[in-house]
Amino acid sequence: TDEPAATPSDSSSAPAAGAGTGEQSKFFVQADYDNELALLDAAPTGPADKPWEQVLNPTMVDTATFKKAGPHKICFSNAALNNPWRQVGFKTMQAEVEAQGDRIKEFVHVDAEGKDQKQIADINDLLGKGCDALIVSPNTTATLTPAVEAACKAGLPVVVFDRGVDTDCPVTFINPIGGYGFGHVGAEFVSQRMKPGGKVLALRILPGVDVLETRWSAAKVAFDKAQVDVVGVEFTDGDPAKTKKIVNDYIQRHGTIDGVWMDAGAVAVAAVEAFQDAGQPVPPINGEDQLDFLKMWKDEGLTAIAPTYPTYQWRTPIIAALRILDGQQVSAPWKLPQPTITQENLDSYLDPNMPPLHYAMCGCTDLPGYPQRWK
Amino acid sequence: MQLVKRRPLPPQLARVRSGGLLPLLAILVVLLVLITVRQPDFLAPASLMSFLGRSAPLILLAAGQYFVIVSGEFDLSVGSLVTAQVVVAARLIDSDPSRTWPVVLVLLAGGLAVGLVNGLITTRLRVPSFITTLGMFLILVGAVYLWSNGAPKGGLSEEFRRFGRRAFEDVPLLGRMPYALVILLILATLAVLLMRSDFGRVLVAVGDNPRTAELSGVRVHRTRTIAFMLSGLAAAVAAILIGGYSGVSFQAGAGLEFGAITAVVLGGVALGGGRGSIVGAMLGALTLELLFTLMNFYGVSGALRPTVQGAIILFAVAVSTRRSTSR
Amino acid sequence: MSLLSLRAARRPVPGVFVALAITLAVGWLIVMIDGGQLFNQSTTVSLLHVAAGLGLVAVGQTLVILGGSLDLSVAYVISLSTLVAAETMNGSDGALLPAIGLALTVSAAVGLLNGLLVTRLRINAFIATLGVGLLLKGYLDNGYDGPAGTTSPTLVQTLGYQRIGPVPLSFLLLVAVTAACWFALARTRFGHHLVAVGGDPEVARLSGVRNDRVLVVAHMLCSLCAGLTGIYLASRLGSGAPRVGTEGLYDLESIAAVVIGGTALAGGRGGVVGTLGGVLLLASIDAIFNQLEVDAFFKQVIRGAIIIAAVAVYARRAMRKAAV
Amino acid sequence: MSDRAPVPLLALRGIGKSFYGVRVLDGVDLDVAPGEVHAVVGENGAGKSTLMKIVSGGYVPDGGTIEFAGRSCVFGGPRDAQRAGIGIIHQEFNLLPERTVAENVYLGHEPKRRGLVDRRQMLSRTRDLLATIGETTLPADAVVGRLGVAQQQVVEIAKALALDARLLIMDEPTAALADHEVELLYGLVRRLQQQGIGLLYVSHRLTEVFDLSDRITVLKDGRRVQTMPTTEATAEDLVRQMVGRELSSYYPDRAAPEDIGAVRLAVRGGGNRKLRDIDLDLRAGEVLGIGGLQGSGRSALARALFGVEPFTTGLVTIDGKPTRLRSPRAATRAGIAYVTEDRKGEGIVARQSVLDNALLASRAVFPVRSGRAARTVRVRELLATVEVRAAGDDQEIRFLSGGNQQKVVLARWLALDPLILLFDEPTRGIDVGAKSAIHDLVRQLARAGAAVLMISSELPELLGMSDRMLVMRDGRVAGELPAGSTEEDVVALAVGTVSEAAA
Ligand SMILES: Nc1ncnc2c1ncn2[C@@H]1O[C@H](COP(=O)(O)OP(=O)(O)OP(=O)(O)O)[C@@H](O)[C@H]1O
Ligand SMILES: Nc1ncnc2c1ncn2[C@@H]1O[C@H](COP(=O)(O)OP(=O)(O)OP(=O)(O)O)[C@@H](O)[C@H]1O
Ligand SMILES: [Mg+2]
Ligand SMILES: [Mg+2]
Repeated sequence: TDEPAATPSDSSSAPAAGAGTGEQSKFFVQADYDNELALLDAAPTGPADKPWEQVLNPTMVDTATFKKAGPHKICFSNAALNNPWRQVGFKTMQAEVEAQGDRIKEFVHVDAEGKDQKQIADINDLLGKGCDALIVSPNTTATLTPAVEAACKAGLPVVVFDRGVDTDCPVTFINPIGGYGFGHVGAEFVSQRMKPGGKVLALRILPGVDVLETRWSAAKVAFDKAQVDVVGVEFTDGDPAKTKKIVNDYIQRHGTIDGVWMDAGAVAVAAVEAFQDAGQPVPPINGEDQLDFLKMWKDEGLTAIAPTYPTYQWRTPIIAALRILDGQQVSAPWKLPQPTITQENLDSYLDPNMPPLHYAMCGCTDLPGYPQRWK
Repeated sequence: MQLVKRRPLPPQLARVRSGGLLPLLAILVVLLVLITVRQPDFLAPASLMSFLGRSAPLILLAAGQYFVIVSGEFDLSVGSLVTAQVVVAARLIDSDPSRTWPVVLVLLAGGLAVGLVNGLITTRLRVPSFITTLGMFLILVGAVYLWSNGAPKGGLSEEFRRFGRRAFEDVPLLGRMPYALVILLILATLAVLLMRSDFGRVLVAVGDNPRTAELSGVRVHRTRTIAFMLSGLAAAVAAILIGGYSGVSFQAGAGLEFGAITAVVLGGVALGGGRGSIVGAMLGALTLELLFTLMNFYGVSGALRPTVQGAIILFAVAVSTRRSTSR
Repeated sequence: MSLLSLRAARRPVPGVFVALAITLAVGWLIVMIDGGQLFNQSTTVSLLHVAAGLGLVAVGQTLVILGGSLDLSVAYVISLSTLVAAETMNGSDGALLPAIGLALTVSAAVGLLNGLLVTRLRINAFIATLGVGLLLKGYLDNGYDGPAGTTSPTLVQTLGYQRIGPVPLSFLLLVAVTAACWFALARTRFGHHLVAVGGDPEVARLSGVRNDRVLVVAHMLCSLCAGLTGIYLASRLGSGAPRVGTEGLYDLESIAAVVIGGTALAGGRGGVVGTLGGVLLLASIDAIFNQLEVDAFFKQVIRGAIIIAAVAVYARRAMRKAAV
Repeated sequence: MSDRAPVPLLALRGIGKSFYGVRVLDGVDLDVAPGEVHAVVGENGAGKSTLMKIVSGGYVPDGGTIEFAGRSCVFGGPRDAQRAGIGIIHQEFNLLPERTVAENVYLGHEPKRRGLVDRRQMLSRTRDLLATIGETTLPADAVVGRLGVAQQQVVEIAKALALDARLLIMDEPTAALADHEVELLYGLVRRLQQQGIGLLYVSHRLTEVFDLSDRITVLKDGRRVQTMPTTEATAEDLVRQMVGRELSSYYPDRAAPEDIGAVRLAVRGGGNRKLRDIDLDLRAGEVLGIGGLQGSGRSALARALFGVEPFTTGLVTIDGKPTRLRSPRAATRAGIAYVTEDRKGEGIVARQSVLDNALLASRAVFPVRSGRAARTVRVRELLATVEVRAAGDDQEIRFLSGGNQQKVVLARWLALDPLILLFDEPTRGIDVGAKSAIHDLVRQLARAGAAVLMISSELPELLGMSDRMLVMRDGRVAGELPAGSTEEDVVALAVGTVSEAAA
């Protein structure tokens, strides 16, 4: 299991603060960073057409102790369902459960509504429900650790995905390469495509969310190395109106902005629109695999890239749980590949029939109920 | 015995009325000066117009909130109403231009309806409006997520987005004149006129002392309900402008209720009702928007912004309250 | 008119407990039909833990609301307190007491600030505490990228996870705090004065009550309760969490619990016992919906409706009582 | 303590106070000796209440000195004054409706035992206090909000007594009291006097002033006109000094029989929660007085007629047509106006201007699209007619004295040209000058053809103004009395010593 926040004081090893990017986040862990960047180029094992079953650098663990006859009751403690990414992911997970219908007799889902405290109570509550396996998508890494440990102690096979926990006890931790990879890909693209030493605006959603923090810390490293001028790091709360106002004011203040980096794609479209409304060319920009951005990218011919944090990872925990209950070996950690959408492969991901906030990387086209379930 | 003699009262003294707005105006001017020092071309017509245009939603929400607050109530549901309206609009229009106008009408009617429900629950069931609208806030957010399965669907037509995004081009002197600004000016004028009408004066009286108003023949319930409906209507217009400005998202209205209430208080309007002017409320909103812009121009670190904002709001409110409650 | 009717029905069972009983009975039935069990150990423990977290803030919130004020900064105070506590402890038991002391001191200081803004600068409590909340938010956003510090193991084992039968220690703490506040309201001058200030500040002032002092103390107590919630959460989470208060919606939920518990938002009427009932009601609804796996958004709709309905029932009753 | 102490208990020198640049008190000197009852009289707005609030710490004076018990004092707030030994019964109630009598009486200085509030002692002491005043039926744990106005006034008095003050200020303590309670108060004042407590007594009822006081100070326009021993004062002198002119007779002439027209408002068998079997005819051109004890249902009658708490049974006709008065608005539209007894709570919109207050009913009930200017002019004239004294008609009404506020409320209704007027204690807390102006107005309205129903607890006023009287008891009409009846007749009916048939 990787431990994103295990060594909080490691920031001394981070590169020196560059212009405008400020101090390195205490979330930055050099080893993890190096590791993730290496993974970007690693070749995955597993079926090529099923990235959600692929593993990067697998290290298999034995699960024979959890072997159990089916059909199973699988329980899922979810951090929240409060944004499109999680919605698409959860629908994918439900479809996967349906696809495995003969092996799963019951799927219990409890939504913590974004509250650490509630998720701890939820997990505790699930322990009394006779689950055969427990899947956890933690709301916050550090704070959910005790609850997950308690679940492990109860003898359940525990699968953690998306965000991790600070303990080795879960059978496996599933996630794509991660935040450093995402942040790095976007930042490298933006700094390479813009004029050297140009002005970059970094748009972030919220402070204090570990995944987003790692993305930014990797981007910071890239920007410092490329010696671009990061003129601002602003939080948008994921609010497009706020985003447009910020971008607008930055354009006015600096005349031009040469690149835009963001830690999540939610407001990418709004940022592009701000340039359009100001009558300026849209600079190199990164978004995510949300269809509204991909569509705009294609329609407007943007210079863009979309690193992803694929929603297909929501399929994997179900698969992993079933394998564990079969006593099969699984990789721990289970690192999924994290494809990047570029100009070259843009068309293959852009499905105009899906809703604008759908995520292209859902890996759901072969699942029951596609496409209606995701519309 | 002749006691009935005419002795006209002394003429109106100009002192009381304008006093309330002075501190706010001072703050407004200071902010403007600070911005222009940093960004001299902020006052150029083009950028000023676009600033005013994008501020229109908050100003309208503040005006709507003013009606409710001055009548002695609260409306915490406006932010969620804006979100709901934007999401509903996107789904109903579904990128089909021909549905634009019908949907605009639906939104306006929806805003009025939510206001009506808020008003009826508050007045007929005597639930404090803080609770009514807090409940409505939860219901609207929950319902809209439920209805759209957690992710907004459909899309807004370009025709719809025009209201909040486009402008009259080539206006003499000003250059561009955002539609949003035109809509704001019209509605603000209507709102000011409304507050000068019999209804407006009665509304303030209701906020001050509903018992007296009732016993003077005022239909207190109806008057307050209308205030809620006006707030709902303002939210609907704001939703149209915000949806137009920045497109669909669940964040469209997040936190706007606090923004609107803060603006109204900045404008010297007393929470609890019966005091303050609508112009003050709208200027309060403008001040708030200027404050955000100021922070953009001065590059206040993103994370520190709330602190700066909180400090300035506390300072401004303290200054304006100080003036009005001398004892 | 008989003289008896002049007397207050002395402390009747707040209506919220009736609602609570009905909710639990109906919920128990539905959950059973659904094939589950509402009152098994783990569900009960979870319910009481949720109630403990919300309850501690809500009891504090009751005090300021009784005094005619309001505190919207509690969510941030909670987050701040988790951090202060966990960072000071830094995983060792030795610093346990100083850390708790420090967390409570910091919380009380925020309460003092709230109170001074409300009384000295005469800023409406809604705006004053919203503003202080923003100040804290900026501090937290700027200073913390995520969870920080480590709660002392002893605290985690006791306050966080220790329980007696199905009753967590933290819930007992809540009961104790509620009892203390009840006692303070009923039997101390401060309590009497607080209710007076909430009922009519001018009457209180002219009667020789030092309104400002009373309100400042109430704000400090409210923040202290929020700080206590923070310490409890730190003991649950094992570390300090800069967003736990806001994510938990402790500001609005605590106010909702207070008014569901029958305290008038305008001040001067109500009490902490009702608030305890309100908290238990909200937590029970949560637990029942959890058992039924009701969609979180649907739950939110229901929660909104219940808050309105509960208060409407109180209003109805108050009206009928006034009509007698 | 001896009767004539060399040092006065209270010595005010040169007290001044301005509100928003308006001088309300100007260089007022005043002494109170221990055991002395010192009456302060003056017109509405003369500054009496302001002066009392300064003495009791409610306001801080702009200038002048306060010497209390030989030491010069600066009161930062009411608490300081209480500590020094000064208690006050305010003109407006200062009670918490949600709390019990005992909690109200001891608010701010609850008895303590081992650091905690001693509930039992609080209750028993309150009971003793109430007994001292002669009020034995009022439970100490009753919730104040459910008490009638008179009982609340008693609580207010008990609250002031609970302070064990050496100086007690009474600002119109009898405004809400019925006669037998006034008697009790008399006894109380005398007892306090004997204990050497100094009393400052403000009242518009000159009888009380003469009955109780040792000295009288007259205030006019914030200045002291004169202080004289009561024995040397006459009512005529006082009135002249207060008003600045002679008042020839107290009550205007009654209506001549031919002035009284047809029945305008009739009730048959009217009843609701508080009223039973009300039969009533109100004729155009007459003033119908309503008498009765506190709580006898007089206000309930006016409120029923105005649709506040409508009749649930019976029939109401206006000009012969059956009418349902379901709300104040409906009543207003039917031509009825109602001047309430609780001015602060139901009469004024405190933070709005005088003009807005006067226009309120017109705006609400008969909004106009055009002609608003003319309407405003008319209302300004009405304000002038009733002689409102204010810094301007844009002044917030809460800064006006009680009497002037009442005049504004009157103007509000006159603007609607009502045919039926219901006055509930219209002159409560109003000075003699304004009082007779209101009496004249009432009579003029009747002469102009309006039907007037007037509730009054002041028997001379009731007898002096009414063309006919109904006396109420226990929510019913106990009997009717013609003009020229005596106080005894009214009281007999009100307390029920004569049966209705005999009346
Ligand atoms: N707040 C109240 N709650 C319950 N009963 C009340 C209340 N106020 C008055 N009553 C009762 O209603 C009846 C009529 O009261 P009402 O006030 O009309 O009498 P009133 O003669 O006008 O006396 P007052 O001069 O005190 O107003 C009385 O029995 C009185 O005790
Ligand atoms: N808080 C205040 N702010 C401004 N003006 C005030 C205030 N209180 C009183 N005044 C003004 O001071 C003057 C004196 O008022 P005060 O209440 O002392 O009169 P009063 O003699 O008690 O009259 P009444 O007999 O009607 O009670 C009035 O003109 C009134 O308008
Ligand atoms: Mg007075
Ligand atoms: Mg009465």
